[in-house]
Amino acid sequence: MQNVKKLEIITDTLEMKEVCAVLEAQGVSGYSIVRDVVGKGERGWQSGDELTDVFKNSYLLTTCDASEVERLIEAVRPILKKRGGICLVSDAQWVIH
Amino acid sequence: MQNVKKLEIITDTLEMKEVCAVLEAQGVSGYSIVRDVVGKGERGWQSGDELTDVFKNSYLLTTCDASEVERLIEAVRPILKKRGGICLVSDAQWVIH
Amino acid sequence: MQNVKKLEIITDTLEMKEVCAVLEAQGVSGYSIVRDVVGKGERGWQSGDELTDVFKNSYLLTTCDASEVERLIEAVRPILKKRGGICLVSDAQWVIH
Amino acid sequence: MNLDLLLSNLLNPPVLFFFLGMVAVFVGSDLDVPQPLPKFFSLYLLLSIGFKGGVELNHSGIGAQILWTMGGAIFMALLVPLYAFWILRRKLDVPNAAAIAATYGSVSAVTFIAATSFLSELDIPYGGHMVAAMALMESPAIIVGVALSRLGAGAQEGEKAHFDTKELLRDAFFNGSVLVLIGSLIIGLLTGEEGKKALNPFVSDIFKGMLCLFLLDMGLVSARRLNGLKKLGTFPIGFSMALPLFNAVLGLLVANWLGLGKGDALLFCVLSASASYIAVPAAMRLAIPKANPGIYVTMALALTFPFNVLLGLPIYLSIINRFWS
Amino acid sequence: MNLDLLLSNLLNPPVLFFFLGMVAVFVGSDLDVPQPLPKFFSLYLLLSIGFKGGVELNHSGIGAQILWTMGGAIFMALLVPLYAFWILRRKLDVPNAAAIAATYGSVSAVTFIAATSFLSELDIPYGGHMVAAMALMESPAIIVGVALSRLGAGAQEGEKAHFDTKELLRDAFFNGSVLVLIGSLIIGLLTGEEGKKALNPFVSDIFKGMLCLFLLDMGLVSARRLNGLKKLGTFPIGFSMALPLFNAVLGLLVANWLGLGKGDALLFCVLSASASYIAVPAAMRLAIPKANPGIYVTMALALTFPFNVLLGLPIYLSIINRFWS
Amino acid sequence: MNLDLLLSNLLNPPVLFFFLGMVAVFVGSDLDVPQPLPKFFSLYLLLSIGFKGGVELNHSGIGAQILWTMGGAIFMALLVPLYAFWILRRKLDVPNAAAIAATYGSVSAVTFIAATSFLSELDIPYGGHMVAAMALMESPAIIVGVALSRLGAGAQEGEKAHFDTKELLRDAFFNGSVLVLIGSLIIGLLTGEEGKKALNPFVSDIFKGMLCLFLLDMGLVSARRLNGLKKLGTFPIGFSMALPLFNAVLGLLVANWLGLGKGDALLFCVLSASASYIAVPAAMRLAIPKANPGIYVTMALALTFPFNVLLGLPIYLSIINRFWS
Ligand SMILES: Nc1ncnc2c1ncn2[C@@H]1O[C@H](COP(=O)(O)O)[C@@H](O)[C@H]1O
Ligand SMILES: Nc1ncnc2c1ncn2[C@@H]1O[C@H](COP(=O)(O)O)[C@@H](O)[C@H]1O
Ligand SMILES: Nc1ncnc2c1ncn2[C@@H]1O[C@H](COP(=O)(O)O)[C@@H](O)[C@H]1O
Ligand code: NA
Ligand code: NA
Ligand code: NA
Repeated sequence: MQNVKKLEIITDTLEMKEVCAVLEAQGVSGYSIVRDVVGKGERGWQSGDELTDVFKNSYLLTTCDASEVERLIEAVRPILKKRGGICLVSDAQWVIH
Repeated sequence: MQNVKKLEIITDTLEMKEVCAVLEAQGVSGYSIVRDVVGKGERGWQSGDELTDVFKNSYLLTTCDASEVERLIEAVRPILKKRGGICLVSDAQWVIH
Repeated sequence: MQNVKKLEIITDTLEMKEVCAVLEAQGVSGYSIVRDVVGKGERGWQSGDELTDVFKNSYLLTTCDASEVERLIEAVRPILKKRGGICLVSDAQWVIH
Repeated sequence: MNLDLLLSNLLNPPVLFFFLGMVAVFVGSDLDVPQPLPKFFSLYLLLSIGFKGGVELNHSGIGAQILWTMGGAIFMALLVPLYAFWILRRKLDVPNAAAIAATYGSVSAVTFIAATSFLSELDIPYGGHMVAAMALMESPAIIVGVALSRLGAGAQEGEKAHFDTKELLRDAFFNGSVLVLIGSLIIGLLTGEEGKKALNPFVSDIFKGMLCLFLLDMGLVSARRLNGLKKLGTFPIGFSMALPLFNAVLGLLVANWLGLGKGDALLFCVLSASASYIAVPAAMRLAIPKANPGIYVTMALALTFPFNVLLGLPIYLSIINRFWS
Repeated sequence: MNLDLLLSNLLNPPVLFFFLGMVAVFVGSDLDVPQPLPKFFSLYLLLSIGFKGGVELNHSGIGAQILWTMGGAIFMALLVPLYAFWILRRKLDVPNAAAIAATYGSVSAVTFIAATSFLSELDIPYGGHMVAAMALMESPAIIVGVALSRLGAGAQEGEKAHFDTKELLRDAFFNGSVLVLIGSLIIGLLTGEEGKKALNPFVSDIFKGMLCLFLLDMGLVSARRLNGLKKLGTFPIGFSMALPLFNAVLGLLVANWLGLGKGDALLFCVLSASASYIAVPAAMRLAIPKANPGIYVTMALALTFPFNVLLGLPIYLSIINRFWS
Repeated sequence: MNLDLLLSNLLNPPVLFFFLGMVAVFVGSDLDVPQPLPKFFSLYLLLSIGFKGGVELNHSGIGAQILWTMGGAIFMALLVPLYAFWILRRKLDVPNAAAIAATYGSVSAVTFIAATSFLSELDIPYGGHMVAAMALMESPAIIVGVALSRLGAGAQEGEKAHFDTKELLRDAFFNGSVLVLIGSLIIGLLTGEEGKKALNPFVSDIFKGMLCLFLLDMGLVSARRLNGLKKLGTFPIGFSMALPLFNAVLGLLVANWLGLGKGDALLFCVLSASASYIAVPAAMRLAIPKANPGIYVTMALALTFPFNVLLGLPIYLSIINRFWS
């Protein structure tokens, strides 16, 4: 197993397309997204029950090498600044197959 | 980045409303919920395929300061006792934006 | 709280039934699954928007004792080899209730 | 019992699609009706049956006879859980006995709908007010069930009791199904012939088809539940067949005493015999957490529902045919 | 204003189901219409209204009068956001003022549909080209709104502007609702009577019923939004009632000047008065992130929509009845 | 080939909605038909087509001619994958060749349905038993495809083979689509005229509309898949147009030899020409993991399906018109 950093990003569903674009621009090769996430934060309750996706979040999970973390974060931060949401970094081990 | 504790709670969808209430009563300002989670545990298979939400779980993710963990856990434990489910605590770093 | 290992597996929705079978054969008593996960990896974009579940992933979360990790991983690896996907291992604390 | 009735019941599309769903599970097919489609079908069915009932009520008007029927319905909804609980306590602990009792005190809308389509096939008329009767029978059992569990369990849950009560009453009287049913009924009552002209193609013409889709899913869901049976043991299994029969007979006595016509009598009887697997379980899950839904949902969904829809309807009707002049 | 009109509007099923949805939220029911069902209903409604409009257009043909109406529609869609912005700036910052202005410049398809069913109930004819007018009014306001926010905000976002523009134009002219509406319109126009024969049971007969389901959900959604009102303060609340009225009157003046018939005039007026809560918010969310959707969605959905559907329609029609000979 | 046929095919609503879906993707619209709506539409279509076929079979009865047609259908389903595999092996490895072969041996229900609506528009009659033929053609190709991959690959997967087989047969013969199709067919066969009266508004009147919604989504999905084409290279692209044509001609020869009428002949031909993108891919994904779904799904969905629906139907029919007296 190989040590990796796990990145978890939760932000607007509408913004996820841009998040992916930014990550891929940084050379991220793989990620997973859970599209329907509701939640609460500074901008209040994102109930996901509207007709638009305006009040819905998505959850993105990706992994990267410890050395890349900073770069990825800096790339994503402006989006979170503009849009809100969170980004968590934690340690994990990747099962090579 | 700032060190935080990551709380993950999985329990009955029907009970999530109370979990949120309890967490907010403890001053938790933000959390995310994935509504449709199926799974297996002591109480058997939660297939989520019924007409009611009786056999469905939800997943809640929130973060807090290391100092708050105990308090939050104690607040949530009674629900998990009554209802079943799990609560995981792990370390993470919060990207300030 | 008790120290546990957290296993996260993301692979084809169609393959999840086998993953569960394998884990249960290894004596795993509890796990949770998020059925609709889209994502990107070596095998390209899993958009989940097809009529079949062929291009859809699922996310499985389970916990085990540090001593069991190796055994579980070895059991799951062949599936990931055949099918693709990822398996992450990380540390967490289980709230006993 | 009359074989023609049995066949004419088994050989209509909705019931056959229910079979198809069960078969799909037995042969291990991947056939699935993913959420929220079942919720869509049941929303449609409740809206349609409620609206049509309201329109008929608008025509017939609300007379004494109808009010008596309502009274009888509530009476059954209160009575059934009481003696069900008393029987169940012989074998089960308080929470499970109370939850099951509530389940059987309440009603199954789809069983009711199957009964109406069974009647319309045999050209037996029935009154729109029976829909109102159904709506009235959904909630009381929930209250009775929880009260029984409280009394039986003593005050240990006392401190949370208050909050529960508020929540509970809301779940009992304002849960989704009750609200849509009563709401559509009132809307049908208000708009009458006008409204019927506007909505008839939607609530009537395609109704049978939507019912087929829903019963297809019911077949899947209840067949899946059947795997849970082994764990149940013989008592609950026998109970989930015997009680409906007993309730049905009692219901027929009341219906006869109320002087209901054949159609209304069958519906009244089916309401008494059926068990809830939507509204009540959701309420019990919150109000009686110690009760195991694997028991009360399985009994209502995997046994009582198929029993009523497949065998119950023709049985009850043949009884009516014998005793109604 | 005419009371009969008010009642005949409030007492038709779709509006009553909208009430039912609101009631469900007020009594704290768990009634829910989970996604993607609302998306299904709106997809169906857009497809049907578009297709039927196209078929009628195929019959009527496209004359000068119709082209003038289109022009008038676009004119309103460009004008409304301008003065709305000017008013809103008195109290709000640039981003929010611009987003709200765009919301009110665009249209609400469901309000339009409610108006058509209100008309057909009163047997007042209207032209299929009004659907085309609606389609044309969806997009321009988005462009105007964003332009206003750019001008107001100065060039600080300049560098990202270009990319935005491309995205923006696409969101404005090719967003799902516009595309389905225009696409179905063209398909109706191409297939005409033939197509109508094939699709009529689907797009006409069950239409009212699907509208009821959708309005049931609209009732739920907009009642939930009402909780957000307190935070809004009095100005936006007053604004979301006053502006529709003003837009309606202006719309009626234009309609009269264009010489539209009663039916078309009401639809034209409703288009001017209605605010978008689907297409525009999605676009604004991306184009004007600094604007708070909690304000512009709440105003359009929780106040302006109910206002138009419940009170607006009869009010506007009674004005027409007075001034149209 | 006959231009009128081409136009009368392209200018009917379902095909135009398929175009609309493709256009939406090309202009980068956010239009989306989220799951499980497509599953709902396909469930509805399978149920309706199956039920109607069963009812017609109930009328026509099952004669020798019909049994011969069934035989011919199975023959085609077994033959096509064999020579398809033989051709594909020239350029592709065993797993992919086998998976693609299976895909083309099986059928596309929607292509079949498009063909029926094409026929009914031209008032060309066809038999309900063709639905049964379709149902029979879904599964065999799956078995053949997997057998081919096993033989080609040798015994290296041997040890898992047994378990696979069980799973495989189930996926082949009891997968959701096959089960609903055959189940509804039997239900139609059993209930006959009675059942038709009950379900006709649902399975017939709104059928075309539901087909439009489903094809709208098919347009979206297959246009999205088109992006995958570049990676495919020229061989698969050419193959996914050439093979259907070849299969169609072969199918027509068999149909002619079987002495089928024009309508049945077209359907038989379309079944031979069409490729599966629902049942087979799901089975192949599990049975031949080494095969890349990005190839076989893209070929069937993004090329063969549109080819058959847009050009194939008129081409095949004009051939029939020439050679059938
Ligand atoms: N502390 C947190 N833990 C988990 N999710 C959060 C947290 N804070 C915010 N979120 C998620 O991020 C979304 C946007 O947050 P915000 O921008 O603060 O409104 C919320 O709707 C939540 O889904
Ligand atoms: N070890 C575990 N890992 C992940 N999820 C679990 C675990 N145990 C239980 N769960 C989840 O918690 C739900 C309720 O658990 P239980 O109360 O043990 O039946 C299960 O349906 C699972 O979704
Ligand atoms: N680095 C990663 N982080 C998160 N999810 C991943 C990662 N790599 C692959 N995945 C998920 O695993 C699925 C299959 O991966 P692959 O087999 O590499 O195509 C992808 O569709 C993603 O959902
Ligand atoms: Na009952
Ligand atoms: Na407007
Ligand atoms: Na074929």
